[in-house]
Amino acid sequence: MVRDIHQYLAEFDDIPGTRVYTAARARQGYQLNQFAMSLMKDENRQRFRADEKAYLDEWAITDEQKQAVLDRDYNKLLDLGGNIYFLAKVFSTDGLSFVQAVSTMTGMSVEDYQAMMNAGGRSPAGQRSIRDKN
Amino acid sequence: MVRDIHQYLAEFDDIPGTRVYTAARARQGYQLNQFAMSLMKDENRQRFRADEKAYLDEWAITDEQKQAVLDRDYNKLLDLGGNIYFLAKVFSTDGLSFVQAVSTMTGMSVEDYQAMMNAGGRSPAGQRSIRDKN
Amino acid sequence: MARITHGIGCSHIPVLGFAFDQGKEGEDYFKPAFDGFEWTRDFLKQEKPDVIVLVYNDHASAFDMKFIPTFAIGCGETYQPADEGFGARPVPPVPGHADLAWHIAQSLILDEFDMTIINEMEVDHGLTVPLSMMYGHVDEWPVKVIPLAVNVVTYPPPSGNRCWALGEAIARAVESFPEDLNVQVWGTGGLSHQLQGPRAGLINREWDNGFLNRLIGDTQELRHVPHIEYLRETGSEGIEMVMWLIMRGALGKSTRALHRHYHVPVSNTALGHIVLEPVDGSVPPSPTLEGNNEAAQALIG
Amino acid sequence: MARITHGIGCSHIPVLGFAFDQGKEGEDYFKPAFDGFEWTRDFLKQEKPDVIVLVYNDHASAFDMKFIPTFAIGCGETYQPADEGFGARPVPPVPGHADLAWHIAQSLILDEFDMTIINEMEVDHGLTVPLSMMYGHVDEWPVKVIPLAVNVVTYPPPSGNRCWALGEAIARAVESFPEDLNVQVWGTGGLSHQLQGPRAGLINREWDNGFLNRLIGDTQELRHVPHIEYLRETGSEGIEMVMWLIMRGALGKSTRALHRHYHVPVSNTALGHIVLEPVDGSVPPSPTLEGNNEAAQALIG
Ligand SMILES: [Fe+3]
Ligand SMILES: [Fe+3]
Repeated sequence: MVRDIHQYLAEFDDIPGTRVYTAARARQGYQLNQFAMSLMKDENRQRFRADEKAYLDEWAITDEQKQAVLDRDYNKLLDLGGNIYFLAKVFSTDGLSFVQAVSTMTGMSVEDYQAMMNAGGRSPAGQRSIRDKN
Repeated sequence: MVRDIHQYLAEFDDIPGTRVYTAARARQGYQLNQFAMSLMKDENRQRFRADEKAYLDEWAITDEQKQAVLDRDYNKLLDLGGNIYFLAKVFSTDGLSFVQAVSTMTGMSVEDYQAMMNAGGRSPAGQRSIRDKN
Repeated sequence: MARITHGIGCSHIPVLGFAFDQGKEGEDYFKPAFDGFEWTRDFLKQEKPDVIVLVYNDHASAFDMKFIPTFAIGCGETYQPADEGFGARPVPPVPGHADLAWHIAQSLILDEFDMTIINEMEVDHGLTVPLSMMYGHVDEWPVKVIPLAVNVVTYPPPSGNRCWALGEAIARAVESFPEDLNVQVWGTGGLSHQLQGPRAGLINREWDNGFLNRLIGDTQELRHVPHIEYLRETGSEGIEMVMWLIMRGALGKSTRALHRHYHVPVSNTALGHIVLEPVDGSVPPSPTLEGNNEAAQALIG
Repeated sequence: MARITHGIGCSHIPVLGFAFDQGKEGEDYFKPAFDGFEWTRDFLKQEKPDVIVLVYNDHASAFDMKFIPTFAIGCGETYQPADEGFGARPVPPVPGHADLAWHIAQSLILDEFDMTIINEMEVDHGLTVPLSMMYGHVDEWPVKVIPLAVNVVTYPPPSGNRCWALGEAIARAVESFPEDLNVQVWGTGGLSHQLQGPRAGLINREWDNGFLNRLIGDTQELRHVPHIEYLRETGSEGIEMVMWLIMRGALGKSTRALHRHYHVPVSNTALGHIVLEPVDGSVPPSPTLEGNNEAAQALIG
């Protein structure tokens, strides 16, 4: 029984390999996500492509966040408050598909990841709860 | 007993000397109110003051609405979908106070209106309902 | 009188938009996905709905982090497709139905739903991909659309119960619109998928099909599925399924399925699609107190 | 644990902002208005609240017609005063309390309020004039503010009942915040005034005072006052009084008045101001079903 927002949120940390986009993450990643969203405009994409570092320096984001963008380290970006729908503007700018970008977060090659999906996807067995190991 | 939005809205037409800012008015006055709101920026106020007609022509508003702005005919502007909080940006640009601007809608001089307010304001007696004459 | 004739649920997978826009519907990989919509394309040609209340979520396109509305209803005249990072989809602008949209928006607020009214916005794949799947290649959309955007990105999204109740309130609103209109409600997003982190790629065929099952008939079990269950069982983006409950709630007491389709894989996502018809479309009366009537007052003691 | 210690209601009349900014508080016309806040200024100096949940409406400043949120809660770090057509008021930026604001926002959504979360916005006289009245001339505000903006411009605004219920949900949210904070809820706007049309200038001293009376004690009558009554009795802008009901709802079962002030005229408006203390601050338990608990399920049969 969920009594308040604390109890509601507490369970989110029990999901293996998953960051739920809570207020805490939304606050940490606010400017990072706003940066990503700016890439919806073609002129911004062109400026970003021309000099990624210079474009990133226009935003009030941390050096760690900047480096993670430069590295296209999406797991790191999630840890630093990025949200995947915002970050999608970055990998779309790179011309990557969702499958290509998403696979980089799983530790699998694109081919292996694609093969897993073609075989029906990742099974939820053992992936539901860290605590309950189910 | 209010069964739906039609019944809810129908009563609004029964209030003497009052236009309630319903969806119908909001739709009619959409661009007019957006124009008014643009005057929150000083650069826009300066451009508007320099050539009111030219500034108005940049907006997708009707000729009738433009003329009513030029005339500062606030009752007309309300009839054409203006909302008083948006229109306030116009009379603030003119340097008018709420009392000065509001008085122009009542058919009273500023002095008479101010005197009425100082004496306790307009009585609601006879001003509640057209139908019930109370 | 306007009436809700059918409800449609379907995923809104971006890669199907690409495939569609590049004429790849017939390729081996995509064919099974598109084939599942053939029945529905024929059905819509016969049904010719006038308006779709299209429930979807914005994927960081119209709304950035500056403001995050839980429920936003589009009351505008037309909506342009958004540029999501690779140019806007080459599909026609989406025509709104401002009369019905404003009527619904006002009715919902009287019913104590705290709507955000939107007059101008761009719409992303969440809205345009389902339209492409159902209507195919068109020069203009043969239907008007009322976008209903739900926050399922920043936590918490609305509860399943709140979504279902919103659907019921939409049904009451449509019923009180005087014009004779054939209105459908579409719920989009899902089914199971996770686009982020080491667990990405999760698909739960069994849970998804149980979800589809529970949209049919008169069970209201899905009202009570908590967010954590979607997250654990269907992946972080599986939460989008709460939007289908708005569609289901709008169909009233009981439904039957006219068409159903489930396919894995499409990109990272399980594709689900269902066409539902109300059997008994009745919904509870409005609990609103604005009217200050006795029955309503009794409700709050 | 955070706790709601007091509620304050007060008008937010723009001309008092001008008078304040130009040092005219002592002029004959303005003195009676400002004098009514003296008690409260002393009270606040003793009370030193940490945070104010400040309920107000935006007057076409932060929100234009593109989007109209019914309930918007500010979760940002700081808010700049808006330029309402004559330059921004020369008052300090308003510091937010993002931790508590996000906590309340999330709690409200779990409680099935369909909040719009705002991270960046400017705040107009609706928010800054009450702060000036209560805190006087300051280099920085000695309190943090959570802006809660209510749509009372485009019809329909939320019902009185919905506003009261939102206050109750805010009380539940504050109670579950672990930090020890003295929190006040302020409701602003009103009292009777009409700024438009031939009926402009309407003031209803009797109705206004009946309204103030019904904020005190344990009556919940004000929940059921329909919008049309505000419009007929108190002028078109008197509808702003529904915002006071959020403050009143947050104070729970019963209240007493510590200070009360009513003055006509200020500009076009009847100035009302009241300081309330909870006598029994209890509020009903959350009706939310997100937790999927049995009691909650029983509610929907
Ligand atoms: Fe989606
Ligand atoms: Fe106001």
